[in-house]
Amino acid sequence: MRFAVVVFPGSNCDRDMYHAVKDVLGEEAELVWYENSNLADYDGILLPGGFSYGDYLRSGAVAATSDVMKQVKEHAAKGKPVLGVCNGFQVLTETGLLPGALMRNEKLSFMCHQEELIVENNQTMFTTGYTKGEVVRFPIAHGEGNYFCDAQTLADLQTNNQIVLTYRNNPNGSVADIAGIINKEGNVLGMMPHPERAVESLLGSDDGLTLFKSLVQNWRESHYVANA
Amino acid sequence: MRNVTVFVTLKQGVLDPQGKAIQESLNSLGYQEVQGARVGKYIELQVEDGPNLEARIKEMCDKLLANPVIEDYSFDVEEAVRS
Amino acid sequence: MRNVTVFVTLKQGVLDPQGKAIQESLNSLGYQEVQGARVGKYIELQVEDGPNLEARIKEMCDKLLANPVIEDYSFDVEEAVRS
Amino acid sequence: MLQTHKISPEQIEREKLYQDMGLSDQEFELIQKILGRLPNFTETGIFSVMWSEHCSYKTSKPLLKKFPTKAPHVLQGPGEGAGIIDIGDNQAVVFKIESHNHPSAVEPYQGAATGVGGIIRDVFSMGARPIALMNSLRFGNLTTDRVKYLFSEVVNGIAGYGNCVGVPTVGGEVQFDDSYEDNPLVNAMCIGLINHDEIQKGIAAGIGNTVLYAGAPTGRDGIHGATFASDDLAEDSDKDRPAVQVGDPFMEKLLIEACLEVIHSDALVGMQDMGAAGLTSSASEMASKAGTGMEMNLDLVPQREQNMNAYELMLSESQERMLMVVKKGREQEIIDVFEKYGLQAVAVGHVVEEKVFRITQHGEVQAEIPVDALAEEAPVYHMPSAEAHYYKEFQAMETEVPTVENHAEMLKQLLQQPTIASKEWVYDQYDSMVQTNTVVTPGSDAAVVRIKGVDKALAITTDCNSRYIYLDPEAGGKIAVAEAARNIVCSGARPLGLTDGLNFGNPTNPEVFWQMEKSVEGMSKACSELGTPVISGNVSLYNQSKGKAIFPTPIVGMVGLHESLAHITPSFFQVAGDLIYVIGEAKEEFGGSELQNVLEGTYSGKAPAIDLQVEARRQMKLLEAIQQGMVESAHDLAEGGLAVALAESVFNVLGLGIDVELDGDLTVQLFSETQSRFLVSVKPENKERFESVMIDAVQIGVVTADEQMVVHSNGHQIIRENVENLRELWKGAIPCLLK
Ligand SMILES: Nc1ncnc2c1ncn2[C@@H]1O[C@H](COP(=O)(O)OP(=O)(O)O)[C@@H](O)[C@H]1O
Ligand SMILES: [Mg+2]
Repeated sequence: MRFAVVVFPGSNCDRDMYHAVKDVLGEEAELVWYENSNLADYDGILLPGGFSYGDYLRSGAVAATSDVMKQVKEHAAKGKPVLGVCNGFQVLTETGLLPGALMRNEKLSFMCHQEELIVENNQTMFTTGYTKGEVVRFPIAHGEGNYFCDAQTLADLQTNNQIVLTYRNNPNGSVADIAGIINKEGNVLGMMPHPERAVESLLGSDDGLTLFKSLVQNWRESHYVANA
Repeated sequence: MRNVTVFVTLKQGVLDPQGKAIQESLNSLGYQEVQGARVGKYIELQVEDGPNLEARIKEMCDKLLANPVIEDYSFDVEEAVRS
Repeated sequence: MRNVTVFVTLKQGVLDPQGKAIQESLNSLGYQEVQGARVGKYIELQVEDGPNLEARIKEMCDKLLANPVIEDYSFDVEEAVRS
Repeated sequence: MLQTHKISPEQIEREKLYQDMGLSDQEFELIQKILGRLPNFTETGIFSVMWSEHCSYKTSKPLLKKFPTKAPHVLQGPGEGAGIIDIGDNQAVVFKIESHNHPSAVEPYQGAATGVGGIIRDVFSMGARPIALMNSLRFGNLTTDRVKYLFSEVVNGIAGYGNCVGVPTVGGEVQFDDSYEDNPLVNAMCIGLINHDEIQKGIAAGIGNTVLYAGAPTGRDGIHGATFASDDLAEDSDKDRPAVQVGDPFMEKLLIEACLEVIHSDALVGMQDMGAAGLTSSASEMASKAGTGMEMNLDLVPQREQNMNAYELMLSESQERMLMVVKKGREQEIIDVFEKYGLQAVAVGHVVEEKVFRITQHGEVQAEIPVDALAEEAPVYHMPSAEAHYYKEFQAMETEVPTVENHAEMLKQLLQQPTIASKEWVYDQYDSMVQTNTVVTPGSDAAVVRIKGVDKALAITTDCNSRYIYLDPEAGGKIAVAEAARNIVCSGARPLGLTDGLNFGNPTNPEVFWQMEKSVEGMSKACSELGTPVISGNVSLYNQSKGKAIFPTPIVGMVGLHESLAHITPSFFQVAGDLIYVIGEAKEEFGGSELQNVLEGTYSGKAPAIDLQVEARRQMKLLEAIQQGMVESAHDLAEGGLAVALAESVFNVLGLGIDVELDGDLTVQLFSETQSRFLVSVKPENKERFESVMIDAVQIGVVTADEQMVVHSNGHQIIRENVENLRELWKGAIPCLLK
């Protein structure tokens, strides 16, 4: 599977994402600078964490207006997978590919540590390797990860089973303990915790590896069927 | 040239932990009279005059300056004063 | 009850990376007419009326709401309207 | 702003305006001799910043000469942006520490943030990718609103900058003492990784080559910051306020990427960041090192504000700026790289043969100074030194064992002392994991960062117990280096070298100078004995206010190498059943201890003694035992002694407890701060092998599974505390003090 890791000015988890899919997972991956890029030839798009444009104004807001996000939208419209992690999640909500918004953490400060997450939906192309209700450990590292949406949107998310990951001990004030959500079509996943930081047990957890493996496996299967 | 000031505030009903923290700090500094605080953004733009100025500024707010999921905005346009 | 709005802005000459990013982003969205942007804070306080209201608000600004090293502030006081 | 163009050279001389800029009468005379005339306003400003302590090390230079700086593995010692040590496989580690004390006292968020930005630039200007940050902080006791504000905002500023640029903050230290009440210390250290063939130097070689300015435009930020950092902090620091710079970490992140791309071009000749004294110091130092001169046209310098004069442009400390020398005719290649990242890079001058620094603006020469006069020929002072008045008295004091009524209660009290308490409130705000190399995150003796692609990791620590140094600067200096090395060894690494951050009071006070002199001597001896050369450092003087100096605080930032990832060792107990050992005996040593602080609220007496040979031998043996795989965990004994070390060792793995038996005086056994001691856990099956290697290790107990910390002595149970309760006290102390 061929991945594009989109690099915005100020992205800083781009190399970590690249390392996870390329070196640890062994898939094809490229770092793609946001300008003059062509995403057409990639199977999956990864929007990494960091502080795109310094996160000035609102996190992810300026990156969301960039041309490359138009391509990401087209890619998503074709049903191809898009994963946004941390700042990538913020960019996805700002772009409107995912509902809601990420606000400043309830306790106002940035926080970085391992968190326990519950896999709420293991029927997405990103999560089939987990069992429903499984508790996994991923690092978080954010100052604005407090997921907010209005009551109607929350009800929709719940009805459509779009809440993929929740926090066991909500660290940031997110509505309904939400750590990660997927779009209705099931191909755009956004999450605050960092699966790419959880792919080697040497660094404390390899629970994130299952997420990438699920994606690759599901892609291979669907691709095999499609091509057959 | 025009001076445009844009006010971006959190929507009613959206929690504002920063405002809450400010209120608590003010109270604990002895300003008990402060009953509420909300924090927004105040953006000053210098914009060249042109047709549809107001409409364009509205567009800027919708596209970038405010996030309609959580924020409201308003703006003022003034003639820039040379100092 | 009074509605107090406090405007906190960066002092002249103090670097405002946030304003710069906003200006560049607006320009690249096609709003070439934007020649400058600066970002400040807009704080709405609900304050119980009392003697020395203005003086006390000034104190709050000096002590907490603005950082006099790099910021200036101003404020407006209004009668709160029941909505 | 000053109407500088109206101030004539004669007026500067007559009204002694140079004094306001920090130059002495003698220095002003020397300038006239060098120039053969009176300096104009801009030139006077240039001399004043270049001859400030911050840039010239004029009072500390004679002391710094004492540090051992050479070893076969040192590729670059002090003198460049940062020092470099070889770690094999064509790789090297680059590091340096820097202070931002005065700016942080005035505007803590920006002061700390720009301190981080500055030290990162020092490292990537060598061509290295910054891979880790550390910070060493000192504040007054958390009793006043002002101190709490300073502490929170400094941490906030470090987080704000470090998190955004994507360099993990992997560790550091924070200590609290009244002597830092008005003078907080904010020292930041950056560690980078480089391939040998990528090493850049800040030199302006090649006559006719072009000088490029890259990064943020120049504004009126921090004008006279360097001299401001070299003066007593005035009681009313308000008037210094315009001198505060504001940082833009987003711009810095782009600069890192652009500079690390540009080093692969052979069009680049030299590169240096604009740190203290901005354009002036970077340009003149680059020329001086190359034995050349430089001409610069200020009209070409990107400017953020209007009508900036030469003085302001030359002295501005605007952040996120770099100066490069590029081969003539190849400028565009370099400019293109910066443009890709949305950064400005413009030609502002060129290298000339004549060893002169010539600045023009509006078609007029604004300054013309011999290059070496600014850098190498800056005055050097040999300050008078006098033994501190308290020293003899302290040395003569009898060693007494303090009376502790209830050892369990004392342990609880110690765990809540802010200097000992958990620093989680601090490091949770730092992204300690970005770059996915952090094997040991903050909370252990040393941080550990692996190097991708090889079976190696780096151990990093900062340390300085200034109470010991205050009581006895020489012994304290030795201890600071030894303790840093102990932390590195406990993690399973071999110490490679160190960077020093010398923070002291006013050096014109002979007692302060004596503290500097003695502590540097002590540090140097320890460096030699432990094989850890000094490869870079920083000096921050005049840390005093209202006539009271801070405790002498020479911070040690040390880096070590794990020769295999298999050697990485945790600092806390792992599983029930492991045996607990203490290496080294406790003596009656309480001078400068945390126990003394709790009981007396002050420090007196002798600092703990240290025998560097014993220290070196124990460290070597412990490392050997770790490398042979016999050690499950290792922790050094520091503030609060064995009792605190034991408690800290059961906090990390939930469910563990300990059961130990101690003989002798319990106050001494539990709380003495005798040096060169370690707490180690070992699997029962490795008992014999371990004891044969570590002959001075004594088994004191076992790790249990009952979540109780139990201490027996002579058949009595002295302490029995629920670990969960102790952990809560320890973790909650700092958040509670900040409320
Ligand atoms: N300012 C700080 N920034 C990051 N980590 C810190 C800071 N202060 C303390 N820590 C972390 O807390 C732990 C305990 O620090 P400290 O008590 O100074 O350790 P030690 O005495 O072993 O040197 C260390 O892992 C250290 O890295
Ligand atoms: Mg230690």
